[in-house]
Amino acid sequence: MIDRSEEKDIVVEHRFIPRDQDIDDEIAWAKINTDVLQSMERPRPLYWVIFFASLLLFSWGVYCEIYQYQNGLGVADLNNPQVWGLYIATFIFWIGMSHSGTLLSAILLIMHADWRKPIFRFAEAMTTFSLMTAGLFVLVHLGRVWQFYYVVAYPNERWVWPNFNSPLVWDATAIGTYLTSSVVFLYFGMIPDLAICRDAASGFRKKFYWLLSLGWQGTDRQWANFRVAYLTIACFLIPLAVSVHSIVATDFAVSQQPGWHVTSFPPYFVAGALYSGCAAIITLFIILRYVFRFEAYMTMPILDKTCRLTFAIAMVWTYLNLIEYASVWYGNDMYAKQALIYRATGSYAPFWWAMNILGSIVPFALAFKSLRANLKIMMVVSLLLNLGMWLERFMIVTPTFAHGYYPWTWTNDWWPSWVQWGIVIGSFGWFTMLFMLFCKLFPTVSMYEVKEMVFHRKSSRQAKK
Amino acid sequence: MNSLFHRQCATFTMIFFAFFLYCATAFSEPFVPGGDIGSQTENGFNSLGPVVEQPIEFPHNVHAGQLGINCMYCHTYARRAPVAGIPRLNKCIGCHQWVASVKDKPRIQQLMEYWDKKEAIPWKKVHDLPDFVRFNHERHIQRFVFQENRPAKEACGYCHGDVANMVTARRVKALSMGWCVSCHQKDHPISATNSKTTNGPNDCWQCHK
Amino acid sequence: MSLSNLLNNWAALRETRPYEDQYKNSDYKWGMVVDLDACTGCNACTTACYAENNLPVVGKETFAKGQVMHWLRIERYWGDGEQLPEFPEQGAQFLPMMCQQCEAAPCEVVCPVGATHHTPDGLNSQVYNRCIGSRYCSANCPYKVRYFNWANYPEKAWPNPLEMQLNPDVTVRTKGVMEKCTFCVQRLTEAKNVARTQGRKVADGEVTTACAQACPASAISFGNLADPTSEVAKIWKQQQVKLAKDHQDKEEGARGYRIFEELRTYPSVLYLERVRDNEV
Amino acid sequence: MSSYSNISRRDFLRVLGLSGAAATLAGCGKTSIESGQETVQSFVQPEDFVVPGIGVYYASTCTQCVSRCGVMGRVREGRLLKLEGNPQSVISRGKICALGQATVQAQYNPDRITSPLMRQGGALVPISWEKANQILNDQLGSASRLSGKQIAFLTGEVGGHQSVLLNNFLETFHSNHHVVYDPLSTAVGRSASQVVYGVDQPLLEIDKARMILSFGNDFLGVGPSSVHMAGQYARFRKAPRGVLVQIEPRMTITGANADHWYAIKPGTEGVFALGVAHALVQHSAYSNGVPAEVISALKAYDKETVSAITGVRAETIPHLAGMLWERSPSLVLSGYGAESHANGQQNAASILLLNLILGNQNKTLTGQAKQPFPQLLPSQGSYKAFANLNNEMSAGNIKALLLFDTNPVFTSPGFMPFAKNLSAVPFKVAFATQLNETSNECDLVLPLLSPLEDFGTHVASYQPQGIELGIQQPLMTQLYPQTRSFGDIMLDLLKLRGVSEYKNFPNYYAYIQTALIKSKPVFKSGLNDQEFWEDALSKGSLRLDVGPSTLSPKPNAVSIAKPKEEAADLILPFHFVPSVRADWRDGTHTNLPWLQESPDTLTTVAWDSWVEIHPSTAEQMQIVEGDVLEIKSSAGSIKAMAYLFPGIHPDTISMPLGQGHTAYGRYADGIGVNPFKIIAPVYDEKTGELAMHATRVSIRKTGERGRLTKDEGATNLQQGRKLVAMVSPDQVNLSKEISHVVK
Repeated sequence: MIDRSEEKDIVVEHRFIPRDQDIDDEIAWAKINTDVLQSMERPRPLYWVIFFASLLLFSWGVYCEIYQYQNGLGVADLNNPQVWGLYIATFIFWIGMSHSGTLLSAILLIMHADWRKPIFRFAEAMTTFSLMTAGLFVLVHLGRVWQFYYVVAYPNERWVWPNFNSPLVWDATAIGTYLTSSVVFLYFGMIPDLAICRDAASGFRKKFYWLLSLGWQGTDRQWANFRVAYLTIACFLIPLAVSVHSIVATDFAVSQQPGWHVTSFPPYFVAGALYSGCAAIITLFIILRYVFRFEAYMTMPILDKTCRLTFAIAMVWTYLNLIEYASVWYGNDMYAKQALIYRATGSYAPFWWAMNILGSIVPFALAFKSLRANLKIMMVVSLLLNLGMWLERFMIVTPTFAHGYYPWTWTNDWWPSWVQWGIVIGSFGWFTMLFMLFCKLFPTVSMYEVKEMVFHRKSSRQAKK
Repeated sequence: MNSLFHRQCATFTMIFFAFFLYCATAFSEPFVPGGDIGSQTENGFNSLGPVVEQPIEFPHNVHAGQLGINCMYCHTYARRAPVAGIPRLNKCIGCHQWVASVKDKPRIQQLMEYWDKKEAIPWKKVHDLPDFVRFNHERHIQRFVFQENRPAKEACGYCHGDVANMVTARRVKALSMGWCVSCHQKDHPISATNSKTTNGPNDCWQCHK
Repeated sequence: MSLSNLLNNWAALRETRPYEDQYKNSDYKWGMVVDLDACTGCNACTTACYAENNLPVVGKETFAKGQVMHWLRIERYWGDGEQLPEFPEQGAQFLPMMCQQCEAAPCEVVCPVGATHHTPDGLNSQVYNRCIGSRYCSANCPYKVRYFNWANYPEKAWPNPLEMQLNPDVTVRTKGVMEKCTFCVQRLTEAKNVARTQGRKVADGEVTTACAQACPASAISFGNLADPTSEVAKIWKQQQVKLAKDHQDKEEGARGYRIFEELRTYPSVLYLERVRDNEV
Repeated sequence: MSSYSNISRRDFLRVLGLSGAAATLAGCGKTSIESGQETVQSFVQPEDFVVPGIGVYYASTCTQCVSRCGVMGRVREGRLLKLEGNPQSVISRGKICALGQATVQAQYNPDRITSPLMRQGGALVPISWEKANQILNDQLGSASRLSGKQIAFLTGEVGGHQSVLLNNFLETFHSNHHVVYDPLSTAVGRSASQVVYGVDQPLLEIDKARMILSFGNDFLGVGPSSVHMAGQYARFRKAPRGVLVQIEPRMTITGANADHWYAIKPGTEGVFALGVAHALVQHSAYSNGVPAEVISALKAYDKETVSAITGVRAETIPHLAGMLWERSPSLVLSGYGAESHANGQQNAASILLLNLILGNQNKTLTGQAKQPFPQLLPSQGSYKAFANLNNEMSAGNIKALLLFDTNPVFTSPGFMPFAKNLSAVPFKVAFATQLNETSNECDLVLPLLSPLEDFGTHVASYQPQGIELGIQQPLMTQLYPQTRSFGDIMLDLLKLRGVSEYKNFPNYYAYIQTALIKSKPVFKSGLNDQEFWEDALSKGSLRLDVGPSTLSPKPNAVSIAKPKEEAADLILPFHFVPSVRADWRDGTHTNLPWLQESPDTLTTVAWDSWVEIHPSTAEQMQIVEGDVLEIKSSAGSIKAMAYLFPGIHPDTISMPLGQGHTAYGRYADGIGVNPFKIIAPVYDEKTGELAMHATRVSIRKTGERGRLTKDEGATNLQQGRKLVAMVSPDQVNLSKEISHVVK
């Protein structure tokens, strides 16, 4: 256990990091190991409280799903125009979340932005878990989930293919690939750290890490292979990440609904995905930094960079959003225009305005250095941004169905039933649960990369001298 | 221990390759499901369908086998209706009231009882397709018996097996979708005289209802 | 199932738009004409549809949720603008709306498992047992005429002996599958079967849909567009509506139109404009 | 008791019926390949045309309403699957309405009674037929001392040989106390056309008219032969296109199809008609042939006065007159709406007077063909007779009451204590297929075959073309062995009464067979008796092609009073117009799930009652859709949700009849409310019939708000889309079109 008596001076500890440095390059490698490994030690009671709370949420979601499975989707109060409801909205939300990890670990890796190193690990974990959550929503929303394998193209007794024209088949393929490769990427990147854990751990834990670390010894040969493989997977992952959310976008862009039939949807979705992902990273950054005392690694300058990155993406998203409105407004598609006006003035208008304010106005908080330096404000802001992003997905699905081509089926007062809410909330429980497990089983900060970072910083500083 | 890491890698790669190879072969060559069933039956009979208890143990081997009566003499609806149907009771009586030799056989006694009660015999279905399937005997009989002049035994037998050697009928073919499609994709001559061939319809609504 | 098979049909798979004289050489292309001037909105067609196609009666609560299953619904509009008139002085505007059996159906392309596809007769099929219930087709249908089994309706819809009314030629749909108007395909199949045994094509008027057969004002007529001598084909020709065009250039006096033609769905249902005297 | 074993077809029906039950369980979503689970269809010795998997059609006659359409039923594996119109019947011309379709559900209704029921300790308990016959014998047998007015038979509009047997049965008690109660009886209209034309119901040749001016006549909805008239209407719309103008306080289906629809104050239709008449007789072409006193009496009806009374714009009157002038022959119809007021007959007469002035008689308005079977005509109902019966019951003069095909406890107005009087009657027998509010109160309930299991003969009171004697025959074997044909029971009763001439009829089937074969000469058929009978069965009807008779109208029979404006009622400001749905009628059919599920065409509401109120009125009273309103009349009050309905006069509110059942099976019970119960005791001055549309009510918001079960979405407008395109006749060339209306 960690001695809690030194808390005060830990809190002000970032004082001695020079402003221009992301991390204190004098920090000892051994300290890095101990600091990170302590995060994996026996959890505090609060941990269990939160853990079981999220477990409870998750099991409530499971109950709702079983109830819906038995009685049919009718209990979700979906109906003829409103065929998708919250399930698809939340599905997009989680897919979006998943893009942060790839951004930090793969894209920034290629761009040699080494400030990513202390924070990309948990971002990747986030990617994996949110993808798993998103996958669940695909299944949850199916009418006959026990037949989901019809979508997969495999040699079968019925002699029929899936319909390769359908974006859903693309979805299934892309998400499947993305999930596997991000799991591989996450695991692969952890191998050296797992070896460290193996050496530090004892008892059955030792066995566990011994198995996972695949006999990593840190020989030059291993490092060489490792680097190549890691880079390869990273390069493989980047186009995948972009394609996945573009495909999710095509689910809508390919279809006919007024308001969906927009060419700018794929970039719009990708931007939105990175946006919500970064917001989520900020949230978790602050939480982990506080909970695990990672002030030495998740330093303010890194948060600052992350926030600036987020702000940039937010602006891109805002731009694409405005483009979408403008193209509808100045275009002569009467149906799409009606749909847009309905969103801004109809019964879902409050959500629409909230979405636009949270998505495009609130991020300006990230533009101010003073605010960026304030953890509490950043926490609130990041949560607001994610709320905004969820509302965006809600606005894409529900009002479109409520005000489609066919006036006879227009609905003004559709609202999801408790079953839908239950499953959505359950998914958050599920995500939190997985993430908390991860924090205790695996190092949330990549030790070897931090060491590299420290080493590089130090050597370059000495070179400057 | 030292070199474990690479071998592990190698193993992974090999597994991946094996999978891709499997897919490649599987997808390029049509996957033909077993013409003779195993898994399709609920209580897994390896080559024959389950034995069905019929109200009267009707000896196909006698009628179709020894006597060589044409299938469609009794299953008369097959050529003009979607279902082949069971012969109406008076058809059985029509013959058996004259067949003195077997009059006192227990089966015939049963038959006569039904006739006296003017009660239809509750025969059990042996080849019972799912309710969403629309199979039309008429079309197949018209095509293969009347146009291609195949013997009824062969035409019927393709799906119903060698009934002439069974007592009560048993299901011997898969009757699964792939099994139907595998035949529908073959080319069949449109008639005995004409060399032109067509394959069966591949439109879903031909068989799904 | 084989790759070659798939590649051979790839072109057909990507062909999503009808072309001139597409059905010139095929035996059947089923089409419909609805005369909105004759339609009195009496609901006979909808009830006939319930009787013919095993449509479940869902009951009050489910109906209130908007989960009703009428494949053919009679819509009633009070005006064409966005402003409700004080009195509907030209009467109500009735519209029998069923699946339009589009030639370029938005539902077909998006179904992940190909449960809805285009038949050689130009119908827009729905294979219940293949459907996994993603509801993408319904989301993409501009007419919103696809209905989803939100619950296991057969459980409650036909308490004994009501189930004796069920039509054996039509599947009873269970929980989680999409369904829609089929132009009474079971009748068409039967008619085609009879005709084929007699070595001929289905004659005009030999087969019709349940709604057309019931309609007391004969507002609905149904037939084979591939046969130029059939009644519907004549009406389409006389109304100068071409199946494969997304906008029609007609001369004065013709009142045929298709709904949402500009969306390039190429529906197979032709509506005849409702004639109302403005001077009255 | 009643076995039809002598006909071979009945045999096959029964055998199929047996295995039919097994077959039904199939087809319900079995998704795997099975062996030995289900039984095969198998027959003993069916007819040759019976092939498994192929449906066979049998002709019969629909008994759901008075039209008596010829229908045919698709039978497969011994079960009736669907009803279609019978092309050989001139009444239905191969078409069928929603109500007719739903007969199948009356047949398979899960709430049918399957054995005789007897009241024991307040509850109805099943008993055997022996017991039931025993009771009947004790009460009504030859030993019975009942006579004359002590016994009464209360029925709906029963006709054919059923009514013949029924009346013969009553005669054995020296009683003619057969009371027919039809809550929506057209007695006023009939009497009016008696006054003007000397016939009950003239023949409407809608398709011949070039203009129809209809005062609340819902001939497309609840007309005397709505399916036939829908066909005529379709032809009327083809070139040369006729114009339909509807004038009524609340839009009916017919009004919804009008070229122009005018909202008018309820009860002032006659005044408006006289206004038009006044405008017409200005022209010499019309004035001659019209008696002078009529013309002089019309003087008072100048358009301003009329407009002031009716609330229709004054310029409308000359406009319509002008149209009638140029579009001849025209047809002016008076409808239930105009007739069910205190001045109902007056209204109807003045409306019909227009036809005389326009000279439509024998052009678009002729007499029906001469009826060779007057005894088979359905006996017409009248409220007066029913009220008398009720008084007799309260006086305790009725010792035995037999009820058939009517539900007075539900349909009698609230101010009439019929239920109370009924319970006071010592012996009450109900003949019913299903329990309802009335049969629930009876001492003995006899289970009947459904109309689709029974034989019968029908002569519609409105014969659109020639004479058609509809023959009703079973479309499948009876579902429940304990149920019996009404005819059979009547025969048994007659035998109990010891009437000799019925001894040699084993059952109702034999009776009508003999009766019809006896009537063969009328049809000048060359066939022998058996052929004649088989032919009739296969066609489903016997036809007699006779032309319409000519009308000889009596213009001066119409008395024209001075126009007077009715005083506004401050306590009960609103007119209450109960609307009749074509497929619910008086509520006899709300137990059929299809009819509950099919949304009302004008409001798209299903599974409920609703209050139609004009948007402007609603705005004044701050009422929005779903507000629960309390409708209060002098007779009582009911609550229902509001529906904003533009097709109604602002001073008027309307509710559909037929809902609000309490004991009519799972599909009707607890759905909506029953407006019959707030009808006020206002009667037609001339005929004494209850004026259904003359009730005045007040509205109160209860403060509760619900959600109406309706099909329409957030809008009832096309929102600029081209869904129902409208075009004016001069823009289209109808004469060039290929008409696809069945002739």
